[in-house]
Amino acid sequence: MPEITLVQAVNDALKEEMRADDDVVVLGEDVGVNGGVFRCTADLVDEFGEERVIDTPLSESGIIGAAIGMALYGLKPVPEIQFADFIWPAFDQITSEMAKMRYRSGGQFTCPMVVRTPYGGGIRGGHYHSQSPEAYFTHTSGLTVVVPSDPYDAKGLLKAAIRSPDPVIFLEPKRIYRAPKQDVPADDDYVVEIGKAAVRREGTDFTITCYGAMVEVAMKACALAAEKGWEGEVLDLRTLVPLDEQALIASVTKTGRLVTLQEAPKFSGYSSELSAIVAEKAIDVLEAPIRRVAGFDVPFPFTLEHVYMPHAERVLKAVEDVMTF
Amino acid sequence: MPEITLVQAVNDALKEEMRADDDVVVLGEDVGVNGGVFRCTADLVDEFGEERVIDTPLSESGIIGAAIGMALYGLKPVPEIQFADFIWPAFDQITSEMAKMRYRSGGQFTCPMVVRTPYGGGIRGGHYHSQSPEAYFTHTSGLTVVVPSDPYDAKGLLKAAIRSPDPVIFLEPKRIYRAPKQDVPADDDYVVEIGKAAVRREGTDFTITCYGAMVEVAMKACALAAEKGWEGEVLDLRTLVPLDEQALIASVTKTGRLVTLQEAPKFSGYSSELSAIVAEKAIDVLEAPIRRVAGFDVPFPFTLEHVYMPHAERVLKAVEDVMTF
Amino acid sequence: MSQDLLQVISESGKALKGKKPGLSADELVGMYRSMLQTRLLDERMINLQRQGRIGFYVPSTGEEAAQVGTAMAFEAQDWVYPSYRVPGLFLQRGVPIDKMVANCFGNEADLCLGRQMPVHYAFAEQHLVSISSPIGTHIIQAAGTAMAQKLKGDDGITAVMFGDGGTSSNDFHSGMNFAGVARAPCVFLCTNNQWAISVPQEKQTASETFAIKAAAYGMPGIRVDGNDVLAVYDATKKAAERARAGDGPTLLELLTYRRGPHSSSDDPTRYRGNQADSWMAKDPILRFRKYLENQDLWSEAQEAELQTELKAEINAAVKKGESAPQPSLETMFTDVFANVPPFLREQYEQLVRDEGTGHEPDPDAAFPL
Amino acid sequence: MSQDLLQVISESGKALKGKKPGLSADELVGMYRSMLQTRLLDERMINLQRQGRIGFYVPSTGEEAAQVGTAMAFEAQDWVYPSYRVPGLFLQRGVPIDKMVANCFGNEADLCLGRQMPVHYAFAEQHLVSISSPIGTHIIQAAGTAMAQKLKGDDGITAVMFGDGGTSSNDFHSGMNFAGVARAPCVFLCTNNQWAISVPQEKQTASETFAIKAAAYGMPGIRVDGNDVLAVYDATKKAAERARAGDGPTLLELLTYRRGPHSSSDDPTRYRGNQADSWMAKDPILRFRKYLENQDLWSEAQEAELQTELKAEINAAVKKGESAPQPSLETMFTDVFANVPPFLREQYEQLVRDEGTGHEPDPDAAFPL
Ligand SMILES: Cc1ncc(C[n+]2csc(CCOP(=O)(O)OP(=O)(O)O)c2C)c(N)n1
Ligand SMILES: Cc1ncc(C[n+]2csc(CCOP(=O)(O)OP(=O)(O)O)c2C)c(N)n1
Ligand SMILES: [Mg+2]
Ligand SMILES: [Mg+2]
Repeated sequence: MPEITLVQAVNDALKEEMRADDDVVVLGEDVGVNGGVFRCTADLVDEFGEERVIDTPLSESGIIGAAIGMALYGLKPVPEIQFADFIWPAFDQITSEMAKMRYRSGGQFTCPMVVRTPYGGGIRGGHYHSQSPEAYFTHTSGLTVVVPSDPYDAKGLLKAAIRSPDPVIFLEPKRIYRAPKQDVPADDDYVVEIGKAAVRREGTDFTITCYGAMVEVAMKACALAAEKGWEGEVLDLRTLVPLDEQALIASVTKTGRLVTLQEAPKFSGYSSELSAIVAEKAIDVLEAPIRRVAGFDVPFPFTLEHVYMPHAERVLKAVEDVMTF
Repeated sequence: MPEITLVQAVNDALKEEMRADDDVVVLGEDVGVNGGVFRCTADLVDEFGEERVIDTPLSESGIIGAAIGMALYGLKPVPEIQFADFIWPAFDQITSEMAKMRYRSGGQFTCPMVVRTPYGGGIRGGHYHSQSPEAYFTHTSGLTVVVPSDPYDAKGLLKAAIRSPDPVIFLEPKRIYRAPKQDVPADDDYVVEIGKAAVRREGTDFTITCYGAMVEVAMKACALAAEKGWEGEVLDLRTLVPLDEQALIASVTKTGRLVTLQEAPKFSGYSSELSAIVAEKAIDVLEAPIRRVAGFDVPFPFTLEHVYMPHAERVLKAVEDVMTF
Repeated sequence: MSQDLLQVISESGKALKGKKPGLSADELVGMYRSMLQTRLLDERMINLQRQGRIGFYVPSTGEEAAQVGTAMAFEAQDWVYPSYRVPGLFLQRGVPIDKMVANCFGNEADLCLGRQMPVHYAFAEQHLVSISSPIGTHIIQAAGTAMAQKLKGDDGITAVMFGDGGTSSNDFHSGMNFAGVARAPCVFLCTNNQWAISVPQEKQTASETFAIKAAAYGMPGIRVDGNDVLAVYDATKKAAERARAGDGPTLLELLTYRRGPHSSSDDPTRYRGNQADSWMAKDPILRFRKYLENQDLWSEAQEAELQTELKAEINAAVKKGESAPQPSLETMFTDVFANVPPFLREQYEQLVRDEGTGHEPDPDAAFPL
Repeated sequence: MSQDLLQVISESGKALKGKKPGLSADELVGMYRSMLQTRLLDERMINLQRQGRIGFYVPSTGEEAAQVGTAMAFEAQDWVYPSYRVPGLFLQRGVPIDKMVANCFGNEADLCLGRQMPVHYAFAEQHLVSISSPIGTHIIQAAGTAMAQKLKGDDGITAVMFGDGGTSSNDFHSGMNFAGVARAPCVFLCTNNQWAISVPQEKQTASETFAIKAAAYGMPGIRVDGNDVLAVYDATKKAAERARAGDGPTLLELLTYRRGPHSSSDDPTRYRGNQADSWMAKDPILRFRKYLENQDLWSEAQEAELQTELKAEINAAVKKGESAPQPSLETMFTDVFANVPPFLREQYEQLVRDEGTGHEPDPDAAFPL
């Protein structure tokens, strides 16, 4: 198995699916000869031509709207939004159209497509190259929302997403686009099932939920906690919708303590849903309050990014809170 | 004090503020001679002229974007989005621009403006004339989010919103636009403070959080519960951001049981934040799981709307759950 | 707004010199049939709405030529993105009228399973794409479908219908721009009925005409008398042929007038006087009927017979539509995803457990716009 | 793309027959100063970026005429919405260079308090509105400001700068449309540098020129040689006067070329050969310098002196910018709202309690685009 980065994993997944299925097309800004500003679509235009790897005009609603029209006709478009922060002009197409098409037409028209976009902080991108918008999508009925945390999953989940009959929002944690490398199957049939969380570290004392670039942070925090004699379980959600609720409840039932971790601002964030589910369905197993570690409720800053971003020591504080409650 | 509807309360608030301050302007689709499709801006154009009551082209990003440009220059625009379901084309202007302007410019430029829009179900409007989008806004740092539940508050809160130095999303529950009427002060100085919840019914056994048209439903549910000997407290949040957290914690501390109520789909909805706050800060006062009553996680239906919408009997079931846990 | 209008029939129903319809007698009569059917359906549905038997309706009286003339220009394999104000396009394209009526009742026979408001049709079999309420969103989707047709080397083209108000939408801009750059086989059909609810065209745009907007996207823009069904057909056919030949997209402006209210919830007397009256005389159905009569293709007797037939058909459809039951409770939870995921199944099961399946409709609810 | 280009100076720096700049010698030399200052600042900042001393930069080499010529045409009371590629506009409009450099360091002296990436300036004193990254959003805001100026009866006008790529954005469409309908005093300035990152203008639009897009909004569109600072000034001044006189908006296309990379993160060799080379000869600064020399307004000695002066000024600004401390921790929580609400105060206090205030910058972080 080749050792590759997350960028390469995305690129490989696209190549394999495009080879296997002529209906798969890629479109977006700078995805053609430039190969994407992060190189996720590198070389695709050479192999598949300008008809299937389309450099579009500068319009996100255009990209998603055109992709919807393609999907309705039977193609499987994989549009790229250059940065998740620029997805808002397309939000109407996503929420009003893509997400509701199957439902509103009684299943007559469907939108099998994957909206890929790099998201998250850690690259000194300031307000508009750093945001984590997952909560907006997870509240939108009809969308599948996937966030890989390493090259292995990125490839397998993207391939599964492209084969899905439903529209998928595929959020790529750009902070870990290039590191660390990982062995990833080169097998065409290799996919990672959508809707299943992964236990990245087993533990008995507390659970940390996380996804994307925060998985690494959670792992580090658990290493620090272990020094204090507390064994944490790290649950990488991987798919935010549909959530692997069973895995969540099982882990919290086992540990009795929950810390949720996300980069996005805290208020009304995705992790609040996890708290709500546990408070609704498993409150009796809790031995401590549910602590949330998240971005602050401010626009993503530039110079103070390193303060903004959740880091292992901050997570450890939360772990201490729940362990010493 | 005159007895008026919520529509009239909005209209009165606009008139009073426009009389008091020449910088207040109204813009949107059909707000002029037509007086708004719900009549909220009726007669304004007669009194204030076409320059201050502007019928715009059919573009929501245009309406909000132009309003931002006016606000930056010193006006106090009150744009209307005809239905909240049509706000998405403007979502980029709202999240990327309006919400972040003060922060990103170091306070040099600000957007004092109020985005008014009717929201919510109960009028047989189907997918696109019924949705409750509050969660998308409450997750966006920089936005104040206000939802009145009766004419009295509608007028007082809208006047306060127009005087606020910050951008406000003002969601008007269209189901109760015309009923019931209420005595509302005609006094120019009358405002209702933003950021304060109201206890609509005192109770000792459980708390229901709600806002907008759901307040009425919560009240009915409490009446039903009272027949069973359970006294509910109804907390009308009124302002979703900044949340009156003290009032929430105080009520739950008093009752020990929480049912959250919203029309919007449940998953990643606003009420999940309430659960998360309580599970983080007041879990030890809870005597039962936190039950959420909300819309189902499907696009808003047409024929089956009456099944979709939370009603008092459904809330009562949740109350039974927490009372008999 | 200036610029010449393309016409084939004079306003008094005479064939204009040198203009040929290029259609057989049967085809011409068929088009007349669809136009009349549209008008009668309109009248009946508005009536039902006033009686509270359906919740909402969008009349299109006076705009029938723009609907039927365009529809006639497309082939079976073509894809069409309709607007909410084109029932005649559906009828001319062969959609069974009872299926349209079922949609207005939102019953279990509605192909959309009562999930949307009336007139938000979707008919996959006829390649008539699902209508939604947000204005303009389908314009860029049409461009995408046309790009897909080109990419696949298929013979079909795509057409999209929208109003004067729709040209202000974001997706008009991206749709026109994407199609222009891709030279996609797409026909953009702007029905300029001069109003967007209460907003007149002068407040919608300062451009001289709507057709001229094509220049911004490197495609031809043509202004057509939208009350002349043969002019509409002719211009649309040429644009469709141009697209099919690989020569790229075209924008047509079909000039007409919205004679009725915007919808069953609208009261146009609030914002315009009796301007509509002057357009009564320009009725597209009357004009076409006179033309057919002038060509000896139509008679008073035929008219009477057709009216009777069409009304009976509509009556039958209404009867059927009104008596059909509402969609089952499960349909609220299916089709959100291809398969119902566990969390939705749980919501459904809890609902049935707590409340049973016998939810009666709410008689008080009514759509206010 | 066809259509004539407006010029005042020939490509070889000669005054074209019958064209007068309408500016004093001091003003002309002042413009030259701003152009050179822009170029030198550019070179220095790119250098700093390469050395890792600032995180990001957007060069504008070759586009100085479009920045300075436009800026010269506005009055102090006018409002300008800049793009991220117009440092010369800031300089010509009187923004202190050390304030711009402070922004690039994101230090506590930055008026934006280090909250945005470099070059995302905001200078309220000069009515230079806050720049954000999303392309096009400011175009409709400019229309709104112009509408406000008209409504208040103020003398000012509004100008807005954007690129060829920006014309595809939603907010270009609404901005042009709103301003057209309102006859707002707005000047739309499209710097067509022929590229949007790697996307060439032919893939951006099929329209014949960018100027022609004005027709879709009922306003004049004029194509200008964007490397001719006096042509840019002349056209902008006329458009501004037209707006000020109440005659409505104008669209100008300023044709130039993006000679460098899109930004410090971009490698243009990936998508274009050495096309840029042919534009080296058309350098706007050289062209204007030749013109000034031809008019006996400039000499080799003056040039040397000015270069020395400007470099020293930049050096001083960099020194000051680099040594200033980063913004305080509180600044992360202020200005979200006019007043810090309790829940943000709580977040701040918890942060200080748990982690203190001594957060050192992360040396590994770098902006990849
Ligand atoms: C995005 C959006 N904004 C507002 C509305 C409300 N609305 C429904 S129809 C309409 C006017 C449309 O006018 P036009 O495009 O000319 O079509 P017409 O109704 O005249 O056929 C408006 C404003 C909507 N449906 N979608
Ligand atoms: C809405 C949005 N989409 C994508 C981007 C990424 N992006 C930054 S600059 C740029 C190209 C802009 O080209 P143009 O408007 O011609 O201006 P130029 O850079 O040439 O000055 C792109 C695609 C963005 N900033 N905003
Ligand atoms: Mg219209
Ligand atoms: Mg450019």
